Amino acid sequence: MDQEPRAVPEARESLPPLTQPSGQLDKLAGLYRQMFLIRRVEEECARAYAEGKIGGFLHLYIGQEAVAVGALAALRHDDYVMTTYRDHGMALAKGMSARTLMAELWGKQTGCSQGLGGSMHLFDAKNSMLGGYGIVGGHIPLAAGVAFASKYRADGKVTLCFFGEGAVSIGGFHEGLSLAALWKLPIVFICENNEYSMGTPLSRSMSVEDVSMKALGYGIDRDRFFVDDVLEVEKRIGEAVQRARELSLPTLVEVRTYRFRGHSMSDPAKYRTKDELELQKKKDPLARARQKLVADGYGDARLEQMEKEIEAEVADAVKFADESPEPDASILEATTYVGPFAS
Amino acid sequence: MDQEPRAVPEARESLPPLTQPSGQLDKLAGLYRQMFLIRRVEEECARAYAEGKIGGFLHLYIGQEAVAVGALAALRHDDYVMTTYRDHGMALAKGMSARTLMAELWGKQTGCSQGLGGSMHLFDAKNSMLGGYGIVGGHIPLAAGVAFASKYRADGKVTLCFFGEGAVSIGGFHEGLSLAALWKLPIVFICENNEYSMGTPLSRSMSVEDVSMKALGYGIDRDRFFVDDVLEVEKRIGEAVQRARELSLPTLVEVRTYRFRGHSMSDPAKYRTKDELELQKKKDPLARARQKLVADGYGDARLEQMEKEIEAEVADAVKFADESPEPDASILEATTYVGPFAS
Amino acid sequence: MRNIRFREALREAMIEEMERDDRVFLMGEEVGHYQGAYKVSEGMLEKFGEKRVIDTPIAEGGFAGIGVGAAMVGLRPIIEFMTWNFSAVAFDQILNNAAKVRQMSGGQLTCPIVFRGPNGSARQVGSQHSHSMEHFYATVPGLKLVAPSFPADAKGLMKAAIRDDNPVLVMESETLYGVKGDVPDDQDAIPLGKAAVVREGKDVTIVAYSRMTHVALEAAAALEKDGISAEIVDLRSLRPLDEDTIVASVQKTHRCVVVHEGWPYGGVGAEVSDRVQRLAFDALDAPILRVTTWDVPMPYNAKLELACLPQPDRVVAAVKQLVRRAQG
Amino acid sequence: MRNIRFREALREAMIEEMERDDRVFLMGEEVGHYQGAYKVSEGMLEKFGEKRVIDTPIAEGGFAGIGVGAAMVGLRPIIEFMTWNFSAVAFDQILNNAAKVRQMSGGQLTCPIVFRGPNGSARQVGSQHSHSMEHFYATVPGLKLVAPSFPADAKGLMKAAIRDDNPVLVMESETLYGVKGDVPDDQDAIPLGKAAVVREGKDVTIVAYSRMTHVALEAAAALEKDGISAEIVDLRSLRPLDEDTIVASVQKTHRCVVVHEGWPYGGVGAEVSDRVQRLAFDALDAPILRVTTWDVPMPYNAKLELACLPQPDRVVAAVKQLVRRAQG
Ligand SMILES: Cc1ncc(C[n+]2csc(CCOP(=O)(O)OP(=O)(O)O)c2C)c(N)n1
Ligand SMILES: Cc1ncc(C[n+]2csc(CCOP(=O)(O)OP(=O)(O)O)c2C)c(N)n1
Ligand SMILES: [Mg+2]
Ligand SMILES: [Mg+2]
Repeated sequence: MDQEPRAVPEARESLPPLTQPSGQLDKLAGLYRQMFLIRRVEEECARAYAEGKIGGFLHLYIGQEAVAVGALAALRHDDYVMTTYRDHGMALAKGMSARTLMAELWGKQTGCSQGLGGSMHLFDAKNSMLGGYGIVGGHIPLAAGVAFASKYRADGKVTLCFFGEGAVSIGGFHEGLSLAALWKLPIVFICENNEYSMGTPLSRSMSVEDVSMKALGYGIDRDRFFVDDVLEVEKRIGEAVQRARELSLPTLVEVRTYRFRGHSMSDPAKYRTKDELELQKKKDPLARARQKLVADGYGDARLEQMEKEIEAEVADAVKFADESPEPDASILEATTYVGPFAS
Repeated sequence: MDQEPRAVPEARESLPPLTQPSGQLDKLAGLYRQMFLIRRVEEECARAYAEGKIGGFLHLYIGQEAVAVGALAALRHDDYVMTTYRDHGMALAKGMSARTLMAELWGKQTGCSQGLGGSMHLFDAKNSMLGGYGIVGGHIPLAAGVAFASKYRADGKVTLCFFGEGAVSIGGFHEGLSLAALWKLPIVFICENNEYSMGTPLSRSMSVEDVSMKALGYGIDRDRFFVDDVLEVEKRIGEAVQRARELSLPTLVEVRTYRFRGHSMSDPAKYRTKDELELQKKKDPLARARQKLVADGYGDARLEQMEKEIEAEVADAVKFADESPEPDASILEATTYVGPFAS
Repeated sequence: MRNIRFREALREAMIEEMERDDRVFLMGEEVGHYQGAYKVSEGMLEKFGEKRVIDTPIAEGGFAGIGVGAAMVGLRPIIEFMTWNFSAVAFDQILNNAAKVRQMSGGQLTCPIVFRGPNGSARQVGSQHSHSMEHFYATVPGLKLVAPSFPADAKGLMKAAIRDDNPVLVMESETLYGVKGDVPDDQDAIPLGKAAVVREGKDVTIVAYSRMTHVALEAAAALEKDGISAEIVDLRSLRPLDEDTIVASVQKTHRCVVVHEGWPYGGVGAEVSDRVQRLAFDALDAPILRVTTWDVPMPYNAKLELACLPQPDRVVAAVKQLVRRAQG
Repeated sequence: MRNIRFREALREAMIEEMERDDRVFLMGEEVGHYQGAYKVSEGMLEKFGEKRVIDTPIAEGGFAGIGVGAAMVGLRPIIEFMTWNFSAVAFDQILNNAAKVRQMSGGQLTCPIVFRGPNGSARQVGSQHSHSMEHFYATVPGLKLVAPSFPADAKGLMKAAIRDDNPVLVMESETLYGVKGDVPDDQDAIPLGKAAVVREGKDVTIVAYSRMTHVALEAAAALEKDGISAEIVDLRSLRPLDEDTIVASVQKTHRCVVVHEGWPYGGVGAEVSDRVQRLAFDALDAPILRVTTWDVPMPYNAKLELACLPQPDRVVAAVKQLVRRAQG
């Protein structure tokens, strides 16, 4: 899969409204391309789920793409990422191909985890995507451990750890942040606050809705913003990444975002009104980025060409996933233990 | 055992230095009596441990007595208390007799838990002392549950939950506080910050030494003070108790204290200097209370009489524990299950 | 007699017990406004209000502990784990507090609490969401544990669990929630610790519970075609374990196969095997065999998942191995 | 050959492996400045510095997770639990991350980590501090688990554990730390998964591990006086479990007693029992018996604690029951 390489954080200057040097425009186009890819891949996944090609849980990231794309744009290629079961966007933004992702969701041997992990557990070692995890909060200490390793080896890498606002109530969040703060680990904790944890709105899950306030108790830096503009995400996360890389200091960043779909495919999302959803959809950062590109003169034709390419990429990935073989039971033992099986 | 009933919180006014109405003096004397009892019971326990009469772990509270005594003075008799394995002071201050406590430590059937629990697990249901617990942080959610029950039943009771500063890093602390804050439970969380968790000083266990700062992340009230004066402890905890009782709001209170002995009997406490220890001993709240009583005219004779009574009480308790029978194995099944054994 | 679903039976039990005793409440993630992740508690919030049907944040250790604390002072909580998998983060609360508070207090306090939720595999939910957690809990004295297979048992055992003064773990199954069965109109509590012979037979005893009882029934039907008569003991309760019923059956059939979800090492199946060989040694014509989930983390791929899980054909093969052995 | 203590053997293994491979580090509560709660890591901070001997706050779930994360990207952590009891709050990290990361990533990542610490009862430390945690972990595929009985094995197995590319749990015993034994000067890694016959005999096979091997040896000495010759298989490794050595021994002796700490329901003992009856069915003259901790939370009282724990006389009684049965 040839996927446009992620833009590298170059300049830290704040961006003036809409007249930008063409470098910035190309960059935005690159980020838009990634967001659009994620959106389209997931829309096809939803369809495939309905057709029974995908099983188990499927948690779509639709609406939140600007978080993964913006945040990961602030990274170097070998920086690490860990996230939850809502991991498609993260995997694609980190460089996994649509083919590899879809094959995994289809349970195929050509998937990133040979069809063993499925939607919730996307791993891509060569792109330093260290996985999607199913136990809420359980990966937060793991991510601190990855950052610990970077500090131990002084390899200059930064770890981004993503989680939902639902994870803030659980012990793993606290222990991960406590230790990262105490040991000054090069990590950015990014809470994707999409207003709901399953059917539970913020007001019924947290006594303080401002998640970033938790940082005060650990004595670490914090940031908090609404995700409207993918470039703003890159900039804000970029500051935290820089703090991690240069000062080896952790940051807690709360990004306010919104998911357009239910929690997972089985959730009709009755806990919110249509109006609420429609209002949020009007603020879709993906659409916003496209409007910006158009307004800024990137050119409709180029955009449509890009979108056509992506349609082709996605169609190719679906075909690839459809046609790939299923894994054989013989892989089970070898993926349980390195070396001889231990029973 | 006839133990002086705990003083009841009457007035909220701040105390002028050392000229007090005799009611206050009697009250201080009552608190001093409790602190002295705890100190003497534990000194005898240390001796008994050396003699092999007590086994397992023995965590002494010596130096911290003013916390238990002051805090519990702010309670009604049927308010609840839960604490850690360092629980002798709490049990005595809540009304357990020295006999019952020592018999338990001696592993005797007449002990509060029939010799099954030992030093770390002192329970006294009739005095609403809901136990000492061995897993750091594990009892914090339990205490929130007790407070939950009070709110559920609207019984007007308050729960005090004590823990060391070492517990602040663990998940149970966070989950207990989160839920108590969200559900506005009538509870006071009291962190007894004695500067060490086993051999680890504050600087190596927490990124923010001010434990009370954690309250900001939960949006609950907080307080923080040095424990010098047992009456001050009663007053400050009393404010939080009132908030719990009247407004059903939790508070996090950090009290700075110090333990004069090692973490447990097997700890030589090499991690601190003699000078540090001596300095702290000079500030012993127990001695301070005695000095105050003397200076305030409570009368040496009365004090000595009181102390003599306590010596007798402790000697009696030792004798009682020595002479009590050991439990029989027949109690094991009935203390595992209510009703028929389930195997 | 009514023909209702497993989830309805559970719900009826909870509702009836909550109507009977206002110390009983239900707490867990999404049990209220969302109507239950698997709709077991549908309508209960509307019926009992937010005081007694309580949605929690994601903090299993915290709310399990809150349940234990509330039980210690006399309430009777029902704590729902959205699935038992998530109880792994509450493991300490169950092991160290729920199971021990009576003993540590020398019998002064009790802990009348129910922990419940779906257990075992669902479908393609992967290795972190497919644990058979009974193997971790049945070993702990101080706990009781039931795993019903049919709606009537689900209702009766749930009622008994709620009325019991000890901590009782009720392990349900997502894949059984929709299964229907006859439930007597006046279904009352069913005593914990009694297995049921759900099929009589003479050649082999198949011991199973929860979803695997249904697998055993399928296997028995297939075996019957081959002239092999299988008796099925549905354990219903894993602790206490009704060894009398198991042993009586094996005394009759002389052969035993244990079928359960979950990994083979240790666990409930090994315990059954150990008891049978010890208590019915002379009656056994062949070794006890176990049919379990394969000894690997559960794969996502549908075919591999099916292969990992005990299926009727694997049960049939195990039984035939025993029968052949005894003949040969 | 040197005669050294169990704790020294463990320490030597860690030191040698840390000298050999700078990706290895030791992390846990009080392992550094305090020199280890049980002095296993004494002197290691001074030798390796704070970078590689790391004191942690009390957050087992957190630092177990940190270890797993660090292992995933190529370090080789040794995570000490002050005692295995406290791993209950880290249960999810071990079950869901350490044991699964290889599988979830389809083999892309590995988790070369050692979790270690004292396990089982100490003396009168009560019900929350006396768990035999091996019964919870040995059942989990993806993990390996060793529980040595002698200093030489402790050293050799610890070295093997550190070099292994899988998560390995090393379960020590506080009551063995002071025990001395001969350790070869060049003691190298001992392959995981090999049991040792530590005493030859012909009348009965006693299977044991960790401290219970010593109890079995005492029992065997007593039995010898009564003319009964016991063979002792010291498992050393609980997963992988060396069923060949166990079965070979039972084929010879025709009787088997399993001795372990921890509750009787399920666990390692039931697994051994299940395998023996399955793999050596025809060789057995009598049922397999188990001698375990009583099925109750551990009491504080010294005499009751002793009564709860397996003692030589209970092992002797079990063996005699088997011998009598076979004779009668
Ligand atoms: C420990 C644990 N408890 C419960 C669950 C079930 N669960 C999965 S996702 C989820 C909601 C999480 O919400 P949030 O953290 O806000 O993330 P979002 O789904 O909104 O991205 C719940 C309750 C789980 N996976 N792990
Ligand atoms: C979960 C857990 N981890 C470790 C321990 C061992 N341990 C017992 S007390 C203690 C130190 C606690 O220090 P702190 O909370 O400050 O209380 P203090 O002893 O000073 O009163 C430790 C590490 C434990 N009991 N539980
Ligand atoms: Mg959310
Ligand atoms: Mg302390």
